[in-house]
Amino acid sequence: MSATDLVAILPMLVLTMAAVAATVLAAFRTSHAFNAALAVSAFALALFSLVPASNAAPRAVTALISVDAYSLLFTGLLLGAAIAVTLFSYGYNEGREGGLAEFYIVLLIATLGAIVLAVSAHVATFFLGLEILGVSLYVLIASDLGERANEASIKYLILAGIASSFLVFGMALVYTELGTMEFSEMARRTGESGAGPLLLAGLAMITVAAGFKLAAAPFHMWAPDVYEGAPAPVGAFLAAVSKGAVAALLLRFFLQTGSLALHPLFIVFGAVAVASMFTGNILALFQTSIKRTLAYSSIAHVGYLLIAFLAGGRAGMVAAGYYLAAYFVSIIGAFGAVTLLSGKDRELDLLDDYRGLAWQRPWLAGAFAAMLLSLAGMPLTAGFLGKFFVAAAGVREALWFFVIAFAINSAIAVYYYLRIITVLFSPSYGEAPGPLPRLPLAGTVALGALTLLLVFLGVYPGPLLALLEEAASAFL
Amino acid sequence: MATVPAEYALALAAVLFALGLTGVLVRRNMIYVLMSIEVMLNAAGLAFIAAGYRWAEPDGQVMFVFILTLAAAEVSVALAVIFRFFHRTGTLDLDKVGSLKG
Amino acid sequence: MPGIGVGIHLAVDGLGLALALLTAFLGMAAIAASWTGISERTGFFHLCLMSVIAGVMGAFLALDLLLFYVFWELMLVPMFLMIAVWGHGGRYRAALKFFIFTQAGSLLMLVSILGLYFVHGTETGIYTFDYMELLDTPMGRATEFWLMLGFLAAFAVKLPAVPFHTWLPEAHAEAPTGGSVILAGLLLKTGAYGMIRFLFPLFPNAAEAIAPAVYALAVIGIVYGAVLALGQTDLKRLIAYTSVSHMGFVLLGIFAWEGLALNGALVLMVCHGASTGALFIIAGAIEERAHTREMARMGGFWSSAPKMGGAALFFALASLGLPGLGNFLGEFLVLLGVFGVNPLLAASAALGLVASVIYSLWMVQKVFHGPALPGAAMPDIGGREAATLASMAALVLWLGLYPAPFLDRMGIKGHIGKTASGIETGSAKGTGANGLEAGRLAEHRPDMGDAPERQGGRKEK
Amino acid sequence: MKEFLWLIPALPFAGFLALLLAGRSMPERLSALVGTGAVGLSAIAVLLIGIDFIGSPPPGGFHAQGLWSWVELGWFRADAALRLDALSLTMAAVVTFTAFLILVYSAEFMAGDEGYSRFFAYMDLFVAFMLVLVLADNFLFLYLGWEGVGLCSFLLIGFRYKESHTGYAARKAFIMTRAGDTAFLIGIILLAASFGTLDIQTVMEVGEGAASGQQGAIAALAALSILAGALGKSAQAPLQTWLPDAMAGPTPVSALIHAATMVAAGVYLIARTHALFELAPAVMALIAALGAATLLISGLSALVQSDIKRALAYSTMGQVGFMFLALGAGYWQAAIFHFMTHAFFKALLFLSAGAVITALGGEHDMKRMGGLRKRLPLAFWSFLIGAASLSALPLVTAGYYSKDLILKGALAGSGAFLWGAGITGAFVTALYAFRMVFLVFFGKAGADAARRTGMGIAAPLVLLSALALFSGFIGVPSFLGAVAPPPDTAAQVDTTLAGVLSALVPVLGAAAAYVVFFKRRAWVEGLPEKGFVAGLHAFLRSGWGFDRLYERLFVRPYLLAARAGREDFMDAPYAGAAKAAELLSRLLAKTQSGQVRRMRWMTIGALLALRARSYDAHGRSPSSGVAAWASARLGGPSRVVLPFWRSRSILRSSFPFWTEEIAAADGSLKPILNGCPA
Repeated sequence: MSATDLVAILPMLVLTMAAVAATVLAAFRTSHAFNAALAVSAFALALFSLVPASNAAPRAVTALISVDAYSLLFTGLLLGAAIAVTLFSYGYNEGREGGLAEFYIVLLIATLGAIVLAVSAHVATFFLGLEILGVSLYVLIASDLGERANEASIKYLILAGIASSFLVFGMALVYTELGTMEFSEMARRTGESGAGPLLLAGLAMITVAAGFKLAAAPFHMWAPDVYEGAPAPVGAFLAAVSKGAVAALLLRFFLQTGSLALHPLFIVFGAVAVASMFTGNILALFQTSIKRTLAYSSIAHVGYLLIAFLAGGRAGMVAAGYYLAAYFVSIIGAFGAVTLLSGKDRELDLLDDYRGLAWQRPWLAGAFAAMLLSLAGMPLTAGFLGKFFVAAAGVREALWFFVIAFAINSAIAVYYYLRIITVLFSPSYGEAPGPLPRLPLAGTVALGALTLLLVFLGVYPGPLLALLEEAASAFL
Repeated sequence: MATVPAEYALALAAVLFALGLTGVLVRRNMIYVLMSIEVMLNAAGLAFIAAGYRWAEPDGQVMFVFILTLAAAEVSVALAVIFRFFHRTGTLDLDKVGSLKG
Repeated sequence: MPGIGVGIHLAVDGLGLALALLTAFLGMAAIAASWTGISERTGFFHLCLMSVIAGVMGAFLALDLLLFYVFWELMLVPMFLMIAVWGHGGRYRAALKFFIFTQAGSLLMLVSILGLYFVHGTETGIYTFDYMELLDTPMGRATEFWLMLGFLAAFAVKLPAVPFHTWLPEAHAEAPTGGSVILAGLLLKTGAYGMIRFLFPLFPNAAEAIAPAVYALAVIGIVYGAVLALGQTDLKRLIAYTSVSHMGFVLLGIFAWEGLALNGALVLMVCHGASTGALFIIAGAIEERAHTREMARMGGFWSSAPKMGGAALFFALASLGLPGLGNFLGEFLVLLGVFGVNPLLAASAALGLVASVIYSLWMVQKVFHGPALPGAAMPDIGGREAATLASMAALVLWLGLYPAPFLDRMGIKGHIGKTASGIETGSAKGTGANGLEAGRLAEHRPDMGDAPERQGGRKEK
Repeated sequence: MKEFLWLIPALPFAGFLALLLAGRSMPERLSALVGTGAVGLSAIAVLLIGIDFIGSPPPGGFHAQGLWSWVELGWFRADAALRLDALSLTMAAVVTFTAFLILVYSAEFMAGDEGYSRFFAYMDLFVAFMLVLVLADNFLFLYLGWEGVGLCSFLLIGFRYKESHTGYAARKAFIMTRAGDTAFLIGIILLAASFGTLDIQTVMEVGEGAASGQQGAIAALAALSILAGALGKSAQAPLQTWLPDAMAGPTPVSALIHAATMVAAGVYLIARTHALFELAPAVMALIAALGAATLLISGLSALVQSDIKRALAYSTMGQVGFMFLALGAGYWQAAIFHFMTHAFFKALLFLSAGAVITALGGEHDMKRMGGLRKRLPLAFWSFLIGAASLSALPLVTAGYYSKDLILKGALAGSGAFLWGAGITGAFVTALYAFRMVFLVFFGKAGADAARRTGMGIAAPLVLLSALALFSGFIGVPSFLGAVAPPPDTAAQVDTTLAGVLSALVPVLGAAAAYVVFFKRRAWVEGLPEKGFVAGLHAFLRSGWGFDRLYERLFVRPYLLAARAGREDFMDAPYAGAAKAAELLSRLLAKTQSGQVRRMRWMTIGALLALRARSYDAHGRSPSSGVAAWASARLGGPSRVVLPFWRSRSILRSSFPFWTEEIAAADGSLKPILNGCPA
C-alpha cells in the first residue's frame, strides 16, 4: 500500500482518526460544543481532503476500494450531508440528556461506513460499509432515551439484521457462481457465462437487502416507524446519508455489473420502483405526523430514483446523481426545519403544530416550504431538475410505463406537500401556541445554506452536471 | 482427509439459513430472534467458506471472519438496546413493540 | 443550460404581445381590486400576485419549451398561495384541487416535451428545446399523437375544457378577488395560448386527428357551462361556469384552425379576460360590502348602488355577446370560421348564445333588481373601482366597435383566406411582424374535406 | 344634406350618452329636454334629408355612407355603413316622428318617476339602435341595431326593476327574441360564408343572380333563418308569447317599442331582404301562413282580454300578422305601408290607454272601467280614432287603405284561403277594437277618473289622431315601388269583390261589437262560468296555452337540468378518485401495523413474490401483463441462458425453484433432502 493509496483514501482516514481522537478526548473534554465542533471540523477536513484524493484518482486501493471521480463525488455529497446533519444536531442536542460525545463519535463512524459503501469495489467492503453504517444507526436512533426511539431502534435492528443475513447469503451465492467478489470482475464473468440460477438467486437476495436499506416497497415497512421514532436529525441522516450511500453503491454495482440488463432483475426493480412510488405517496396522503409524511415521501423518492437506475447508461447515472443531490438537500432541509423547531421536551412533529408558522417565522417557514416544493418537484428548485433529468432518462430509454407512473405519482405527491404548506400559511386561530423555541444558530445557518443550495441547483445545474458527467466516465 | 463436496456444504448452509429464517419468523422472544439472525449470518459464512473452497481461494474464509466480527458488533449493540427495552417494559416479547404505526 | 439544449429564448409576436399586454392590464386591475379587499399580509399578497403575473408573462413570451414549462409551473405556487391564504371558506380544498389538476396536466406535458426533445434529437442529431428548431420535427403518426396528447392534457386542464373543468368553479369561488381576476383573465388564457403556439405548430397532423373529439368537448362545454351557470347559487361559481362556456368557444375557435376563428378566439380571450375579470371585481365588491356570495341573500342592490349595477349589466351584456362589444365579435368570428369547417358544429355552438342570455340576465336581475332586501343598502363603487371597471369596459367596447388596430397589429395572420367557398384573398398579409406564425398557419391548415368545392363562384363586389 | 346621414342615429345616441353621464344630476325638465330634443333633432334631420332625397334622387335610388371599417380580416369585411333609400327613409321617418311624439307624451306622463332620466336615456338609446337597424348597410351592422333594440326592450320592460314580475317579463322577452336572433345570426354566417360578403345589397344581387341549385338552397336556408329572427322580434307564432308579458313596461314603452317600431322590425328585415325570399317560394308561403295564424290566434285572444294593455298587445301581434301576410304574398310595400299606419294608430291607442290608466290611478282592467266618454273626452276621441283606424273603417281612416292593400295582395299572391283568414281576422279586429271602446268609454261608470291631462299629453294625442286618420293618403306604396315594383300578380286577379268585402267587414265587425258589447251586454256577461265555454275563454285568454306548453317543454326541463347540475356531476369521477385514494391509503395504513413480526413476514413474502416473478419473466409463463409489456417495450435484453452449474446436479435441483425454499422456510426440508444424492 503506497503513499498515493493513503492519499486516495484520505477522507476515510480523517474520519477514522477523528473518531478515535474523539473517543480519547471524550475522557477529558466533554463539552457538547467541543464534540460537535470536532465532528464538524473532521467532516470539513475530510471534505477538503477530497482535493488531494482527487489528484490521486482514479486509483484502485487494493481490490476492495476504488477511488475515482464517481466515488469521490458521492463521498463529497455524503460528507456535506453529514456536516448539515451535525449542525442541526448541535442545536437539537443542546440541553438534552444522553451521551452527547458518543453521539458525534457514532455519527463520524456512521458516515465512515457510508463512505466505505460509496468507494466500495468489492463485496467485502460492501458488507463492511453496510454493517458499520447499520450498527452505528442502531445507536444513533437510540440516542434519544425516550420510549419511541427505543422502539424504533429495536425495529430497525431486527429487520436490519435479517436484511444483513440475506445480503451475505446472497453474496455467498454470487461468489459461488462467479468465483470473484470484485464488482468489475463479476461484471466481466456474468457477461461471459450468462446468469445462472445461483447468481440470480444471490442477486435477488442482495436486492432484498438493498431494498431494505433503501426503504423501497415492499421492504419499506420499518421506515415510517423508525423515522418517526428516531430523533429528527437522525431521521435526516437515515433518509439522506444511509439511503444515499446504498443508492450510490447499488448504482455502481448495477451499472458496473450490468445486472439490470438481466431481464428478471429489470422486472424486479421495475416492480419495486412502481410499488415504492405508489405505496409511499398513497400512504403519505393523510398522515398527521410531519416526520412520518417525510418518511413515506422518501419511500416514493426511492421509486423515482429507481427509474433512473432502470434507464441506466450515462443518462441514467447522471440523472440518478442529480436526483440524489437534490433529494439530499431537500430532505435534510425538511428534517432540518423540523429539528430547528423542536423544543427540549418535545419534537414539533404534528401537522397542527405548524399552523400559521409562516406568520411567526416567515423565513424558516419559507425555507421549509421551499424544501417541500423541491420534494414536490416545482421549478426553480433542485427537485425540479432532479425530476426532470430522471424523466428525461426514462423518456430517452422509452420507459413509458414508468415515466407515466412517475408523472401520476408526482401529481399525487403534490397533495401532501401542499397540505403541509397550506398549514404553514394558514392563519393561526384559537389559542396561541406556546412561544417557539429560540432558533439555534448553527442549524439556522445550515438551513439557510441548504436553501441557497436548493435554488442554486434549481437554476444553475451546470457545475454539478459537469461533475456527474466526469463521474460517469469513471466506469462507463 | 476425505473432502466434502462443495455442494454439500452449500446445502448445509441453505438448511441453516432456512432454520434461522424460520426462527426469526416464528419466535417472539427478542433474544431468540437475535440468535436466529446469528444463525442466518453464520449460514452465510459457511456458504462463503464452501464457495472459497470451490474456487480454492482464501477469500471465502476472510469473508467469514468479517461476518463473525460484524455479527458480534451487531449483537452487542442489539443486546444493549434490547436490554433497555426490557428495563423499561419488563418483557422481551417482540409483539409488545408496536406503538408506532399507521 | 446549453449543454442539454436549453436556452433562454424569449420572443414576442402579435399573439404574445396581445396577451402580454392583457397580462399587464389585468395585473393592474387585480392590484386595484385588491386595494381594500386584502387587509392582512398585503406585502406577501402582492409578492404572490407579482410572481403569478411574472409567470404568465414569461409563459406568453418564452420560445424555449423548457423555459415555457418553467414559467408555466411558476404561476402555480403563488396562485395556490393566493387562494389558500387569502381565500374564503373552502380555500384549502379549492387550492389543492387547482394545483393537483394543473400539475397532473403539466407533468404529462413535461413528459411530452422530453419525448419531443429526444425524437428530434434522434431524427436530426440536434438535442434542443428551442421552439423554432422543434417546429419541423419529423415523427411517426403514432408518436406525434401521443406527444400531442401530453400537451393537450396540460392545456385542456388549464383552459379548462370539459370534463377537466371541475377545479375552476371551486378555485374561482374561493379565491380572493384579485386572484379570481388573474385566474379567469390570465391563467385560463395560457391554456389557449399554448394550443395556438405549441399544440398545432408542433403536432399539426395529430391535432387535426383529434379535432373532432375536441369539437365535441368544446360544444359540450359551451352548453354545459351555460346550463350549470344557471343552477348556481354562489355568484362567483356562476361566473366561473360562464368561463367554462366561453372558453368552450375559444377552444372551438382554436381547433377549427382557421384564420377567422383563430382571431375570433384571440379577441374573445382578451375580452373574456376583461369582462369576466370585471364581473369578478364586482362580485368581490359585493362580497366586501354585503359579506356574502350567496345569491339568495342578494337583491335590489340597484337602488343603493346604481353605478355598480350599471357596470354589472354592461359586463353581463358583454358576456352574453351583445353586438358592439368585443365578446360578440370574438364569438361571431369563431362561429364564422367554424362554419366553414363544419356548419352543424357552428349551429350547435350557437346554442350557447341563447343559454348565455339566460344566466347573464338572471344574474343581473337577481342581484341588482327586485325588491330591495332588508339591509341591501350598500355603498356604491368608489373612484378606484369605477376607474378600473371603466377601463375594462373601454377595452371591451374598443374591441367590439373598432378592432381594426388590434387585429392589424396583434391578430393572427397567415392563413386567412380560405372560406367554405374557397375564396382566396388576403393571404398576402401573412408576413411582417407576425412572420413567426405566418408560414406555419398556412402550412398546417387542416384539410377541410369537400367543403371548398361545394360552393363555387362568388360574384366580386 | 345627405352627407349628414350619420347624424340621424348619432343624435339620439348623443342624447343617451349625455343622460347616462349626467342624467342623475339633471333636473327632470332638463332630462326631458335632452331626451326629447335629441330625438326631435333627429326627426328634423330625417325630414331635411328626406326632402333632399326626394328632391334630388341620387343615382340608383340610394345613398350609402361608410362610417368606419369595423371588421376587416382576410376575405371577411364588415363596415359600419349606412344606406339611405326609399325603404329606410320611410322607416326612419316613422321611427323618429313616432318616437318624438311619444317622448313628448312621456315628458309629462313619466313625471315624478324616480328613474326619470334613466327612462329617457334608455328611450334615446332605443331610438339610436332602431335607426342603426333601419339604416344599416350590412347584415352585421344591422344585427348590432337588432340586438340593441332587443336590449333596450329588455331594459325598458324591466324599467320598474323593484317589482319582480317586470324582471321576469323582461327576461322572457330577451330570451325568446334571442332564440330567434341566434337563428338569424346563423343565417348571417351562412350568407357570409356562401357569398363572401355581408353587404345587404350585394347579397341580394348575388341571390337574384343565382336562383337555382345550390345557391337557391342556400338562399332558402338563409331566408328561413332570417325569418326565425323576424318571428322572434315581431312576436309572430310560434315565438309570440313574450309580447303580452312585455306590457309590464311603462305605457310609452309599450307604445313605442312593443307596438310602433321594434315589433315591426321583423317586417322591415324581410322587406329589406325580399330578394332573398323571392328565391324561396316555400318560405314565402310559410311567412303568409304564420302571419295568418298569428292574426287569428291573437285576434281571438284579444277578444277575451280584460287588461287593456294586453288586449292591445294581442292586437299588435295581429296587425303584424297582417304585415306578414302581405310579405308572404310578395306585397312588401303594402306591409311597410301598414307598418306606418299601424305605428300611428297603435301608438295613439296605447297613449290614450295610458292616459286612461293614469287617470284611473293605474287601473288596467277594462271590466272596472266604463262610462269614461264624458270624463275623459280627449282620451275617448283619440282612442276612438285609433280603434277605427285599427278596425280599418273604410274611407275615413288610414288603416283602411293599408289593410285593403294587404287583403287584395293576399288574394292575389297567396290565394283565397289565406285571404279568407285575413278577412276573418279583419272582422275579429273590428270586433275587439270596438269591444274595447264600448267597455272603457260606454256603459256604467266604473272607477273615478282623477287627473287632468296637460298639454304634453294632449298634443301628441291630437297629432297622432290626425296621422291615424290621414296618413293613409301619403303615397308610400308608390314611393316604395320606386325601389322595386310590386309583383305582377296584382293584375291577374280580380280584386273588386275583395275590395268591397274589405270595406264592409270592419263595419260589420264594429256593428257586431255594438250589439254584443253594448246593446246586449248582459248576454256576454251571462255566459256560463264553467264548462266548455269557460274553458275556451280561459284558453283564449291565456293566448292559446302557448305559455304553458313552452313552460313544460323548455323552461322546466332546462331549470331541472340546471338545478340537477348544480353539483356538477362531471366532478364525480375526480371526487371518486380522491375517495378511492383515501380508502386505499387507509387500507395500506393497516399494513403498517407497527408489529415487527408482521413486518418480517411481509418482507419475506414480498421477497418470495419477487422471486416467483423473476422466474416467470424467463418466458416460461409470462403471467404478468405488465412484465410482458415491459419486455416487449424493451425489445428484450439479451436472452439469459441458464448454463446450469456443470456436472453438479444437486443445486440445480434444489435452487432453481424458489418455492422450495419457502417450503424450507416453513420447516419442511424434504425437497432439498430428496434432491441429495446418497
